Order: sequence, then structure tokens, then C-alpha cells
Amino acid sequence: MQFAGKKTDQVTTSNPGFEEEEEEEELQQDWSQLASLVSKNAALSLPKRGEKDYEPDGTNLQDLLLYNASKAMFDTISDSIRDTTVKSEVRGYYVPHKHQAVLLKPKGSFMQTMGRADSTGELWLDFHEFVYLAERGTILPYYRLEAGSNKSSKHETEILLSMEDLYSLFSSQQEMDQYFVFAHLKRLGFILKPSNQEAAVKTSFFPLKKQRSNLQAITWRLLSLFKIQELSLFSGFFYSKWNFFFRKYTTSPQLYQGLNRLVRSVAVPKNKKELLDAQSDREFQKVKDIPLTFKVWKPHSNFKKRDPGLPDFQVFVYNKNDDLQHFPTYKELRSMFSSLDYKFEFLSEIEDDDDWETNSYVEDIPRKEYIHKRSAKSQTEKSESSMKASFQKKTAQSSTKKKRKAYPPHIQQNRRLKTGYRSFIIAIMDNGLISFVKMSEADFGSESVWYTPNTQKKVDQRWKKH
Amino acid sequence: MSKGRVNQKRYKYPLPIHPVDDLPELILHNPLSWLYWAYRYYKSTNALNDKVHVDFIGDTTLHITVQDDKQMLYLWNNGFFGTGQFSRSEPTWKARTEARLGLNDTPLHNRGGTKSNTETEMTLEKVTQQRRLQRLEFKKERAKLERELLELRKKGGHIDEENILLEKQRESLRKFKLKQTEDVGIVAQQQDISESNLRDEDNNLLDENGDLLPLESLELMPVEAMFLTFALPVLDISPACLAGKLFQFDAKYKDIHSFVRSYVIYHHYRSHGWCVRSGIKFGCDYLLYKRGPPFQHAEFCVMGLDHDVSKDYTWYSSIARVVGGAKKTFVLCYVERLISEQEAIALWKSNNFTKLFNSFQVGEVLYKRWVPGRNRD
Amino acid sequence: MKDIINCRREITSRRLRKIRMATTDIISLVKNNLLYFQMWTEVEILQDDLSWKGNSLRLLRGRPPHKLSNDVDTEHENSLSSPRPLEFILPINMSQYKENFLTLECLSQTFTHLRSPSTERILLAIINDDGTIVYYFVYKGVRKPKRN
Amino acid sequence: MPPLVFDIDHIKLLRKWGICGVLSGTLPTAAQQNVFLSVPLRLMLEDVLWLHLNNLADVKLIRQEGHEIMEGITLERGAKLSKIVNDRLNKSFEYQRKFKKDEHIAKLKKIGRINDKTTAEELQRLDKSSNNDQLIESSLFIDIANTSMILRDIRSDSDSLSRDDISNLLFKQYRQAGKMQTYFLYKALRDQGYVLSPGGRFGGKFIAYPGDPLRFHSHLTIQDAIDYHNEPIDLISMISGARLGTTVKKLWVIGGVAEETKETHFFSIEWAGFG
Repeated sequence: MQFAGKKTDQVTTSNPGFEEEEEEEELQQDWSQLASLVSKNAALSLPKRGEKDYEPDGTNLQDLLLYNASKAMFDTISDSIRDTTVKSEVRGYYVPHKHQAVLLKPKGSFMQTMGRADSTGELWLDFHEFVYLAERGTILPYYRLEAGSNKSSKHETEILLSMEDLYSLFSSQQEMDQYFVFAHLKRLGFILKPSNQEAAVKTSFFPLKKQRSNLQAITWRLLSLFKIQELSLFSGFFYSKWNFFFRKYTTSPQLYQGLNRLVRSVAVPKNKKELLDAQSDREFQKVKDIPLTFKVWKPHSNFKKRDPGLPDFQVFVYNKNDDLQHFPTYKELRSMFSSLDYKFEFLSEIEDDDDWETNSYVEDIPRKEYIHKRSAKSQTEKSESSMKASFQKKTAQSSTKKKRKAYPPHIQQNRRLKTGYRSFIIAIMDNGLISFVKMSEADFGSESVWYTPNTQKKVDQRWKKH
Repeated sequence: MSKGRVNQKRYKYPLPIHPVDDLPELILHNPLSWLYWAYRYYKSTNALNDKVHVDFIGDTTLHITVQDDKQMLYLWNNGFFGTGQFSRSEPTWKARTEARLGLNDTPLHNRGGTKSNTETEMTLEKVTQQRRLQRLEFKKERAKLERELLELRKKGGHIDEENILLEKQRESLRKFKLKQTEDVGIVAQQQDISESNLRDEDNNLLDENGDLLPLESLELMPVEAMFLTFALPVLDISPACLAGKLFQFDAKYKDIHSFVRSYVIYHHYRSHGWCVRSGIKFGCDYLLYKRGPPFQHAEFCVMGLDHDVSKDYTWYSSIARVVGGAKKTFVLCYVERLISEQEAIALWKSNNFTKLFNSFQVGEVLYKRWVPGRNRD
Repeated sequence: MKDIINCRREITSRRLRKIRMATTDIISLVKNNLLYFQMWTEVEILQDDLSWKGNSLRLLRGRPPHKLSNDVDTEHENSLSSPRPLEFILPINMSQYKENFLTLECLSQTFTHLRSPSTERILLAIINDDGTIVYYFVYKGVRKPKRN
Repeated sequence: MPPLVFDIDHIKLLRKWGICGVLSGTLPTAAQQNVFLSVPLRLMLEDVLWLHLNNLADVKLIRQEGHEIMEGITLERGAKLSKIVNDRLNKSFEYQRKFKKDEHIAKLKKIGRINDKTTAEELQRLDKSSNNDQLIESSLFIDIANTSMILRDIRSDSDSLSRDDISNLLFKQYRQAGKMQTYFLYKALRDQGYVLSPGGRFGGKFIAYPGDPLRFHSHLTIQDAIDYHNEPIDLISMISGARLGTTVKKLWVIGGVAEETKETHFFSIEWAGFG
């Protein structure tokens, strides 16, 4: 039995984070509440959610409690059948050589975020999407045997596949792990696309590379080398034992400035300009990528598959028990950071969706212009009402544009230090349990937190007056 | 005098090397003041008159200690360097023990220097002890209730009975806890009897004059010592001498690597104004404080890694959970050596530490648990 | 000049006394830490050494000042006032910069060395290079966590 | 491929043996959450090894890739498979029809449209006018089965392999030789009655429960095995692990196997509460 006891120790302070995860772990095992949603009978046979026990005590009552809990779980699973009615059935056919599935008569709201329609009106689903939709009972997974080369539909044989069949179709453990993460996030409403899959309208934060001439690039590199040289020449003297004989430092910051030129630190892009610079530098360096797995959008109702815009997150899937994989090294992390192309949430100059339209590019023109051009084209074809609608939307957007509060510098600095800059999510697969970690670039080398002398003097003065 | 103001004065300087900040005022229309200023400028220096003496103790591992009371205090007051061996951080053992043994007739608050901290630390100790006792009481109470429950089960009680009992127990525990919380305030002010009790062991603490033996030293981490001799001339030994103490003359690069890496990280944060202290209690390398422990809790935990290293996931996850549990931010600090091992060891052996440390680059990545459900909108 | 020399000498002699008394070696550092910081009593260094990989491990024994939070409640015991049993302490260097030798075999041998089957745990005193010592209990085998 | 179990009866059986696994599939009736999930049940490699070595499961190794199996289905076999599925569905439809009709009649009775004397013909007429049969037909459920028929009768490589061959193949999945010892830790703990789950989230290889996790809190965080003689205990990891244990009430357990005696040695570590 566990009763909430508060920790008072200095180091192991009580905290909501732990309790939450503990709860998470426990919740996973308590099916009685869910059972009531699925089956009334199961709920009736169960006691109110009790506390868990410390260890087996050999009593009948404990056995009974365990029996009930386990029955509730299995009843729930057995009673929850993946099915569709005959009326609303949608069949998806697995196509082995494409490792995709095709829906001949697609219908359903999932089409807003999943699949790609071809010219004949058939919908092609990625394998992840196929398994996911079958698993929810939204579509029926079929495999169709074709009778030789002559396509007389009468000779076709269709087999309704089972879940086990579907899972056996994953081509590797990695693909299956990725599916688990995909399904986990889909269930929560996120919209996911594989990172290597481009939408019809390709949006990027970066405008097409402006070809920097080789000469320019070389000068730039030379310059940066020069910077490093300069640094070491300067710092050399500070650390010589003659330093304090020759130089006199009249404030603490001067001392710090002498100290902080010794260890080099990686400067990461911190604003739009630096991001763009880093991108062109990267093109010059031809960095080899570690591919991220998914692009992820937060749930939203007007998502367009053709033209999804920049994703909100990028996710990398990693199986901790697979000896062929490893947690990324710093080298790899850097390469991953530099390959990111999403709504860089740290850019304080870009605050809302409207700004993102201005700050991302389609076909090398700002997305906003692109959308405008397209809607102008379609407006001539379509009714005026859509124009009105888009106009209304625009005004609505500009009116909701929130005013950013200007925080004092030290708070802003703290935020920079604690949230960092570019970031992506690692989804860690541990034999079916998934944890998520956010990795963010940070840059302590660009911040100074030493105690500023201003306040110091003020205090002194007040001191003297006393 | 408020505590905040005392601290402002006591910890006025963030480093043991002070800036020259006592120059007279320059009065533009008074050339004499210029002369005087120039004279004062000429006479003043940042360097210390008396460098801090360190001793090396230990058999297999080196422990670097400062034993002089004043110097211990100086290093603590000017940048929070070192840790008292018998204290949480600031070496307050002497004052604490004198008070405990009733050695000094002067009441605590009439003595200068460390007094306010000694007092708080003592009160803290007392409160901690009080809480500990209460926790034990609470656990006993809880164990009692659990036994009741087990008895009920053994008697073959019904689920409904159990639920009623559980409900009752929860309520009674809540009350118990509430009462305890009320008690804390009262007891914290009371004299703790057990504490003033003299133990047999304490006889060994006194010298022939009945004075307390100076048992506690301030211990410096090797990286702190290096900083205090190489970066700032504070200790009475040279960087070369320290290096010789830390590693044998014929050290290979792999021997010095982890020290050099730790130093580079330490220097990096120190030089940007952080107060850097050991993070061992959280299972990581360093804690970063703004200004120092009396002013703020540490907000960052730093773990150093080589830039091409990948650890088992559980390594990251268990540190991250301890760090996250203390509501701190977990920083992975990656270090890359930009020169070859041969060059590096050669620089070490020729005592060219400036060039050696300058050949390293650090980069940081924050590691944070991410909860999808909380990032949906 | 003379003053300075005198001053030096004085400081040195004071220092020597202190070092002799306190902290010439790791084991007395732990001993003093337990005695005068953690307020343990009856702390003594065990005489017979355990040799391990060319080093000799020395153990301490002592009595904690109060019931440790990890201890199981025995039902009929007034746990707050009764004397606590003696604990065995194994000091070990964290030694970030040097090779470590605390292996599972080393722990097994330590338990064997104590030769008392009733000893179910030893207290590991980990000495860090920052002047702190952290304490962890090592139990032989798999053990249940404290109940509450 | 990770080991998955699709048969609910098998999952029940495994649970009885103290193997709980992780349910990983969407629960169709509550498809928008991740706390309660359905089949497949994902097992750890150690679970499979244990089942195999205790002769509790038939391990079948299929080397063929899924799509090859699909493409290898002959027309003849396909027709057979298709018929089995359709038979199952028809049976289910029969049952559903009867159930729905009974339900319908009960409803009509309740509102007084019919009574016990109403004849079958009258009923039929009534149904026709209200289009009831058609409604029932279109509301029949087609369900997707959990377990596979296609894989059941597929020939597998393991048919010709001995049990030892299979164990060796399974052990081979531990690509690092050292990790094999982790299985022996797993086994020793299972023998002591512990139920083991993946422990990465809690800073270990496994976490251990004293019984079914549905009823009990976990007690231990188990680390990957280390070499008994030569591998030093990572003190930093130990400190953070044991500190963590204090908050989450789990002991941090490290263990290894002594080569000569094959004995497993465990040590449980716990912060002493001071220092």
C-alpha cells in the first residue's frame, strides 16, 4: 500500500515529475476505470480503484483483488474489437512491391491527414498509415491475389488480413519501432510524415541556397581561422605570471574578459540571420546527415496534406536495446541539429502562424507570397466567397496577433539558457515502452552571468551613508 | 542589518583576485587629484600579498587542502571555492562544534565572520533532525495501519470492509501529517537536548588548553586548484608543480585526459561568471550557481562527455531523472580536442597549459524529458 | 623579515599538528567525518586488512547516532531509543582521474572478509575529490526496498 | 524482429507464468490514448529465451520476409484462406443477425407494435416495410482478427533445428557477448519470483515487481550485468541510480556472473540517508 508521503530531504525533494511518471506506470496497470467505459459488466465486478500492495501477503482477499484487476484488463481487450460495419467498410489492399496499401474507394476523415491520392482517385497509404488505420478498425486490410497476367476481376481472391499478418509485413525491427512511435503520437492527435517524404508543396525555412562562390567561402574560412589565432595570442598573456605585474584590472568584468578567452566554445545559430548563415555554411561543408525519422505537426483542423507548411517538431526514433544503434554522439547531434527544418520555436522574432508564412519559403519565394499567388489564381476560377473567407481569416489572424511582453534582460537570458535553441525529439524504444527526450542546442559561451558592478556600487554607496 | 545586505558585502567579489577599485576620485579641474590618482594607480595591484597555502594529503588519490582558517574563509568568500570536509559546503564545523560543546562563552551572534551562516546551518541541522524524527513517527504510524489492514485480510475481510478501512486510514494519516506540520515550527525553536550532550568521543577534540582542535580543512577539487594557480595566481604553488603532484612525470595522454577535460569544462563556466561546484550529490560533474550558494539554488547540472562518445541510454536517463527531480536543467557538455594526443601531452609536459586548454572546444546540449500530451497546442 | 619567517614557522607548526591529528590518510578522513560531522560513535578502524589487487582495503566499524531511515521496523521495538547495531564501513575513492577497482568480486570478498553471516550490509563511504563523502548501503543479494 | 504475441489466451497464460510484456496496439474502443493498449503484446528478448529454455513456448523462426510470404501464396491456397475468413465472418454475421433481430423484436414488443401473438409472416411484412433487414445487413460488423492463419501453416526454418540450435540463435541476438550474462540475471530474478519489465525509463535494464504489476509496486531497478572479476562498478551511475531509488522507492541492483561457478551475484544499493 502506498500513502503519499512527502520527502523533505534537501537533495531528493519531492517533485511532481516523479510522481507523474510513477502514476503513469501505475495507471497502465489499472484497467478498472477503462473497463467501465468498454463493458458495464466488467465495471460492476470491480471494486473502486484501490491502492497497490507492497508485496504478496498470501491472503485470499489480495488474490481476489488481483483476479478482478486482471479480469478487467482481459475483458476490456477481448471486448474491444477492431471492426467496421458493412455499410461503412473501406478496404485497403496491401501492395507488396511498393510496401504500401491502396484504397480503391477511399472515404473517411483520416484522408485529411493521411495517404496520397493519385490521378485515378485511388488513395495510397504508407505502410505505417495502413497498419494504424487497420488497428483502429477504420479500414479493413486486404491482400489481393491476382490470377496471372490477365486481369479478369472474377479470378481475384481477396484475403482479409489479421493484425499478426500486418505486423509480419514490417521489413525490419527499425521500421516496426518507428511504427510504434508513429502510432503513439497519432493516438494523441499529432500528424506525422516520414522525414524523407516531401509534400507536393515543399515548404522550407530556408530560401534556396544562394550559391556562395568558392572564393568567398574560402576567405570566410580563413577569417574564422584568423579569429582563433587572435584569441590564443591574447589569452596567452593573461595566463602568464607577469600579467598582474603589468596590467591592472579595475573591475571584475575585466578579469572575466581575460579569463573567458581560453576555452573555445561552439557558437550555435541564435537568430534568423545566423540560421541562414549556418545553412549556407553547411551546404559548403557537405555535412553527412543522420536522418531524422518523422516530421510532426500539432493537431489542427485545417491541415493540408498537399501543403502542410513547416512541421512543429522533428523526431528521431532510437531503440536502446539494439546493439546496432547507439545514442547519438555530439558529432551526430550537431549534424542532426544542422539538418533541422521546422518551426524553430526559439526565434523570438517570429511569433505566430502569420509570421511563419512570411518566414518560410516555397519554391524560393516567401510562403505568404506563394499562397497569395495561388489563391489569386484560384479566385478567378472559384467563387468570390472563398476570397471573402480568406480575407476574414487574415483579419482575424492579425487581430489575434499577441503582443509580446518584453521581459527584463536577465529573465530573457535565463530562458535562453534553459530552453536553448534548435531542438529535436528523440523517441526511445525500450521493448515496447516509449520515452521522449528533447535535445536542444545550448550556448553558455555566449552568455555572461557574472555579477554586474552597477548594483555593487550602489550597495556600497548606500553602505557608506549609514 | 539585513541578511541580504550582509551577504552583499561579504561576497562582494566573485573571484579571489580583486579589481583595483579603491582609486580616488578624479576631479577634472584639479591636477593634484590626477597626480594622486596616478600615484595610487601605480602603487596598487590585483595580485595577492600573501598567496594561499595548500597541502596535499592522501595515499592513492590526491586531496588538496587549505588549512589556515583565514585562508579557508577567504577562498569561500571570494567565489565559493572549496568545501569544508565536515560541512555541507562552507567550512563551518569549527563554529558549529564550539557552539555544540559550549566552548565559547561569547554568544554566537556576537562573533564576526561566519556567524550568520553558522547559525542558519545549525538551525537547518535542527530542523532536518526534527523532520527526520517526524518522518520516522509517520512511517511507524503508517506501518501500524498497514498491519491492521493485513489483519483484516487474514481474517477474510470483504472488499467493502477493506475499502472502508482504507478510507478511514487515509483520513487519519492526513490528520497525523497535518499535526506534524504544525509541530515543526514549535520544535525548531526548542533546544535540542541530544545535541548539547557531550559524547566520550568529543574529548579527543580538545587540546591541552581545552581549545578545539582545528580538525576541518577546506578541500579543493583538482580543477579548482588548477584554476587558482593557472588562471588566477592565488595558490602558493605553480601550475607546473600542481601538475606534477596530480600526475606522474611519465604520464600518457590517456592518464591526463579526463582531468584536462574536466578542467576545460570548469574553466569554461567559471570564466563566464558561473560559480561552479561539484555535482556529485546529483550524480553529475558540476552544479552551476549564479553568484553562489547563499544567493540562489543551482539551476544547472553539467555532465562532461567526449564529443565522440555515446553512452548507454540508461546512463542519460537516470542522471536526467535525478537532475529533473531536483528541478534543475541537465546540460551535456561535450569536449573536443582539436590537436593530436601527442601534441597535447607534449604541451602538458612543457607546462604550456594556455596552449593546451586553448586547443579544446566545448559544445552544449540540453537534455529534457518531453511529454507529448503537454505539447499538443 | 624576521617577523615573516616567524609567522611562517608558526603557521607551519600549527598546520603540522592539524594534519597529524586529522587527515593524513583517507581512512581517518572517513573516521573523522563519521565521528564529528555525522555524529557517529564508537568509530574504529579494523585492524586486519583485506588485500585487493595490490592495495589493502581497510574497514571501519561504528555506531550511527540514530536509527537510519532505511532500517526495517521490527514491530515490538521502540526504534527511536534503542541502540543501533554497529555498521561496517568500506571507504572508497571516487578518484575521477584514476583507474577504479571496485568490482562485484571486491564486494563479495569484503562480505566474506567480515566473516559474520549476520552482516547483511556494508556502508560504502565514497570519498570525492571535492572534500565530500557520500554514503551508500550495499546489501548482499537482492533485497526489498523500504516499505514506505 | 521484436517478439510479439497476438493471441489473448496466450497473453493470459504468459501472465500466469509471470511474463507481462508490454501491450502496444491501439485499443479500438479507446483509440485516442496510450495508457490502455491492446494486442500485440511486445516481449523482451529475455522473456523469449526464458520461455524457450523452460520449454514453455514453441519458438518458430521464420526467415522469409512478410512480403515474400504474401507473394508466395498460391491461388489455390489463397482461395482456401479466403474461404476460411469468409466462413468465420459468415458465422459471425449469422450470430449478429439473430442477436439484432431478437433485439428488434424485443423493442417492438416494448413499444406495443407487436405482441406474443404476432405471426412470423406479419413480422416479415413489418420488417420489409421498415426496411429492417437491409438496415441490419448494413450494420453488421466485420472484425479484423488478431492472429494469423497465413503464418500458422507456413514452413519454418526451425522445424529442422534442435532446441539448442534455437537457443543459440536466440542468444546470438545479444550481439555483445557480455550481455549474455544479463539473461542469467533475468533468470535468477525470475526464479526468485520477480516479474520483470523494461526499465530504461527508470534508469535500468529491467524493473522488478514482487508479483503481478497490476497489484504490486515495483521493488528493484536492475542494471545490465557487468563482468564479475574485472569490470569496475560505475560509481557515478551508482550514485545517481541509488539516489533516484530513494525517491521512487526502488533499490538499485547490480549483478554479474562468476564464470567459474556460474553463480550470479547481486548487490542492492541504497542511499544511506545522510551524506
